[in-house]
Amino acid sequence: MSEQLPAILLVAPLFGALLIGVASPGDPRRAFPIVLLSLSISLAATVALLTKVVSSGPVDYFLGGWAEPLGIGIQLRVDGINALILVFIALIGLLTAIFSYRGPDDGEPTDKAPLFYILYLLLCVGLLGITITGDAFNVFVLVEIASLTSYGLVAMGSSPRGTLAAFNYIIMGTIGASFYLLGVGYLYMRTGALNMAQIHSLIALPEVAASQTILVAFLLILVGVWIKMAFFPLYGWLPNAYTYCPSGASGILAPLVTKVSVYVMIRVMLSVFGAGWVFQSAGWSQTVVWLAVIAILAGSFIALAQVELKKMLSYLIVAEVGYMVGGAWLANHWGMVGAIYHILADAAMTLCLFLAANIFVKHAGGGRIDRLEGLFRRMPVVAGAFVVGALSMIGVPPTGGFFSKWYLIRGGIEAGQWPFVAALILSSLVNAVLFFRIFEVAHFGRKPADGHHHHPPHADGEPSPEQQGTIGETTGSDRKPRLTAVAPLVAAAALVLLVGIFSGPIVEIIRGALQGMPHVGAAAPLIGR
Amino acid sequence: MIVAFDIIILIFLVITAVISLRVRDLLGATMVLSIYSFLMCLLWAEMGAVDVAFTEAAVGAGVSTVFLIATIYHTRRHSSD
Amino acid sequence: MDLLNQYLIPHFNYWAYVILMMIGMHAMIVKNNLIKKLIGMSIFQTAIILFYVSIGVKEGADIPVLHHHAPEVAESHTPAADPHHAVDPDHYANPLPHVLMLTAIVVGVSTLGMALAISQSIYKDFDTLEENEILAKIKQGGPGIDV
Amino acid sequence: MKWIGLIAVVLTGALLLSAVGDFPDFGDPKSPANGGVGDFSVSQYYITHTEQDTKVPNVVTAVLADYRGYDTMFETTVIFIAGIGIIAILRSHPPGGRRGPAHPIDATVDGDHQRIIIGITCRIMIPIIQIFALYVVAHGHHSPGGGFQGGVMLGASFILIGLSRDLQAALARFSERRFIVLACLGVAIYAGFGLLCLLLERNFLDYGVLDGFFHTDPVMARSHGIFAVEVGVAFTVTAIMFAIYANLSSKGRLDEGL
Repeated sequence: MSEQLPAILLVAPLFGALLIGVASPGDPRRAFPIVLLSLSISLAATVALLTKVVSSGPVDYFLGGWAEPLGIGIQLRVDGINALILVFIALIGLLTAIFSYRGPDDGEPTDKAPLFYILYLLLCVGLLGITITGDAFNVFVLVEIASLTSYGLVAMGSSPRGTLAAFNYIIMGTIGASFYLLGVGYLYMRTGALNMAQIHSLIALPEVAASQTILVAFLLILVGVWIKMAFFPLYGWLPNAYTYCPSGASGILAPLVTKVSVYVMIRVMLSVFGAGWVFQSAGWSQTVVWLAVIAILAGSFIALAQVELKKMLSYLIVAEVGYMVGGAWLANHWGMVGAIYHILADAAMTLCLFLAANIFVKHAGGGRIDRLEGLFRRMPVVAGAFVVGALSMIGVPPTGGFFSKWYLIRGGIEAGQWPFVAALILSSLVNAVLFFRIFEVAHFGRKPADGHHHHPPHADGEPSPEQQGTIGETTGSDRKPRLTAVAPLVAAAALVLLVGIFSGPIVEIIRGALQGMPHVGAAAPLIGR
Repeated sequence: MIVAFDIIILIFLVITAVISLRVRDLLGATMVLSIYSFLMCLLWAEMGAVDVAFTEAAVGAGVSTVFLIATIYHTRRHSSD
Repeated sequence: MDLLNQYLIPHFNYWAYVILMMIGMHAMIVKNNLIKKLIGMSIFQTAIILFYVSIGVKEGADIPVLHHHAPEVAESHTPAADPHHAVDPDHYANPLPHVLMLTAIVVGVSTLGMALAISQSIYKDFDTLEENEILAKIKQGGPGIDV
Repeated sequence: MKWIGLIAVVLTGALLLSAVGDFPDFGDPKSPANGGVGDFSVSQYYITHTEQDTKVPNVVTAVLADYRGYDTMFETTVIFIAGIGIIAILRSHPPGGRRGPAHPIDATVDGDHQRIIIGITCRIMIPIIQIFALYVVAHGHHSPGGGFQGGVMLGASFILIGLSRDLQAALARFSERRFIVLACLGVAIYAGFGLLCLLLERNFLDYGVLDGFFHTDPVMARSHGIFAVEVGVAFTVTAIMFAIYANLSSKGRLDEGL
């Protein structure tokens, strides 16, 4: 059975979703165990697959048994890099599923909860499928699965702005996916192949490598995945979609969707075009690193201007995407390792922060940062987890965020990309300011005295008695957050720490996978020493 | 594949695409889009992609149009651009 | 004339697809009415399908459904004994782009349906489908909008 | 926004056109996509080997449901997601729960003469459409068509009931509970046949192993397997096409329709 693991980890959530549809449309209590069971099976399969990959090298799986000749069927390929990401997807999927025990909005169970679970499970299928596949066209199909479920999850919420955000998400997402599709078409036109390994071996031929079609294909795919991952100038769809969507949805969209798109970019760079082709001209990587610098700075500073907690975190995602794109384009070993490691670390810390933010927003009666007064004292466990996530975002040692920043900076120094190094450090400082502002409000229960908040309590159009009334109201409904919300959050915080503590073995797996990858030409610096 | 036929359909495709985006009456625009889809279907059939043409005839020219009309019926028929 | 012979004549399908795609994409980005954006999206997606189908065209080829040359002979041979069966690949259009595009059409209609449902939902909340009016209403705030 | 859009479009167009000169000639059977680079071509393999691998003359069907059947399974899932997503977004009553007030408008007693003509015409047409749709599903091995096309037509026949009479008449034949279950069932048939292969210790979707199940040889088993998954696709597509129409045409209330 162990050679069937790649199929099992995808089929379990798929069947879970179908079973919910058949068994219990309208009954969330019957749906939830199915979600839990199918994601647990999937998680067990990914962990088993990871141990197998670590012990005996990459695993290939041919759907339908069409292995010979290569490329007629669809191939799944698992190496160290995507085995790690698969584990994280299944784990985060499971944690957020527990978090949304009561359905999408973390409130009373609604009638639509089973539909939410169906979309949720299929989103997990899509993300797992994107990560595991070794076929360029198959990525498109699964990207569409992930996108359509995301549109549905974002639009399901009751917020009108969420619905509008979902519409913009559809428009941008369709342009992104279509660009990817077109890029694959250009590749197919020049190589006649869709299997990634096959395309890779054909691009190594000089007459194909020099062709303008391949260049345009690469640019199309790159722009397509940039739209999907909200890389800086193309991020417009992200902040509102993640801010106004149901809390259960934001718990899986924010940590995973952009990260999986980053993974697709790295996979395309390494396994389809090959590092030798991608980094053949230094001007390109220079340009992209500059774009990443702009993305980091813009994301951080726009985040600084936000007054809503979830929106601020959404802009931080935009900055973090800049880290990963920049790291991957440094064209050296540590940059690439840092980018891949940061996918994992960022997924963990974004999960932690969004889950905590969802609890805060629910109990504070609004998403504004200045409404968080005193919440740390009321919810010490949640506060602790939030602090762990925040410290990781800032880059404080035992957390995952520190190590990824460490590798990225090391890569930046080796590549001589000083602006990138400076942007990373500056962004850490901005994150520190951002989070200490929140700590101050939430812990000491008074508004920050610095210039970011120039609203004195009485001057923002809201009469003070009413404001006190709302505060009294929220303290009146001062229920403890449920165990099913706190437990996954604590697990997420533990994950952030574990990613940091076990950074050594994780980085070894990533380096081993990079060394095992077929490279051509000038890619020697990527493999490392 | 007949080149002259091809070119004529392609010209009509561009014309219908532009019309469907210029017409301010959304119902009219949907109808023109349906014509566009049908021309596309003809073009693909003529290029040998019969399965794709069949699907486009059923989905693009048929069901999509119904979906669009259903939405326009419940919202506003007039568009500002 | 040289330019015409080299670029335009052998590739006119590709020129047409780029023009259609740009028409659609322009509408998706610039149009104010949400339904118009979706019409643009349909045009955009079909243009990409046109591109793929154009890749698979072969001059003088038949549709990719194999002929039954001599059914009784074909049945008397086991498949293994008759490996090539005299099928000339140049006689049939390339089936692979067709398969891929069936998927793309289905994705297109799914996206369109989803987007239309979201449009109806937006209309319910904002009572309009013009983007500028919606944004104005969000800026004003109002009952239930500034969440 | 206008200028940004125009600039983005012009840039993309220029980028796309810059590669056109490098393309192989339109209709060239020896182009890389059609004839492959080097001595092997995937698409030529499909044309020359489909008959002996699967015994399906329609190469598109064989590639769709067998060689690249994994894609098609997810393609069916995409349709399924669209239907579920639209119900999740629009539906204002619990799915499977109570329906709107039942005052069926019968086309023939309505007194509206146009409705009589339309109603009777559709009454004659709908069975023909449905039979043709079933033919398209069943005959996908030998002619253009298959699960998707047949499913869309079958779904369209229910939409036609909804259009010509009213949504209640269509829902009486194809209720919400039924279409959700049928949609799930369709994907489950597809993935279930894949899983069956997996349980028989071959790879997922390797229908060749189902020869014992279909009482035939492995090659014919692939042909039968293709038919089975096409039926699954048709189920889902039928159900979801109607589900999307029913929700869009009644703003998610499933009461009157257009």
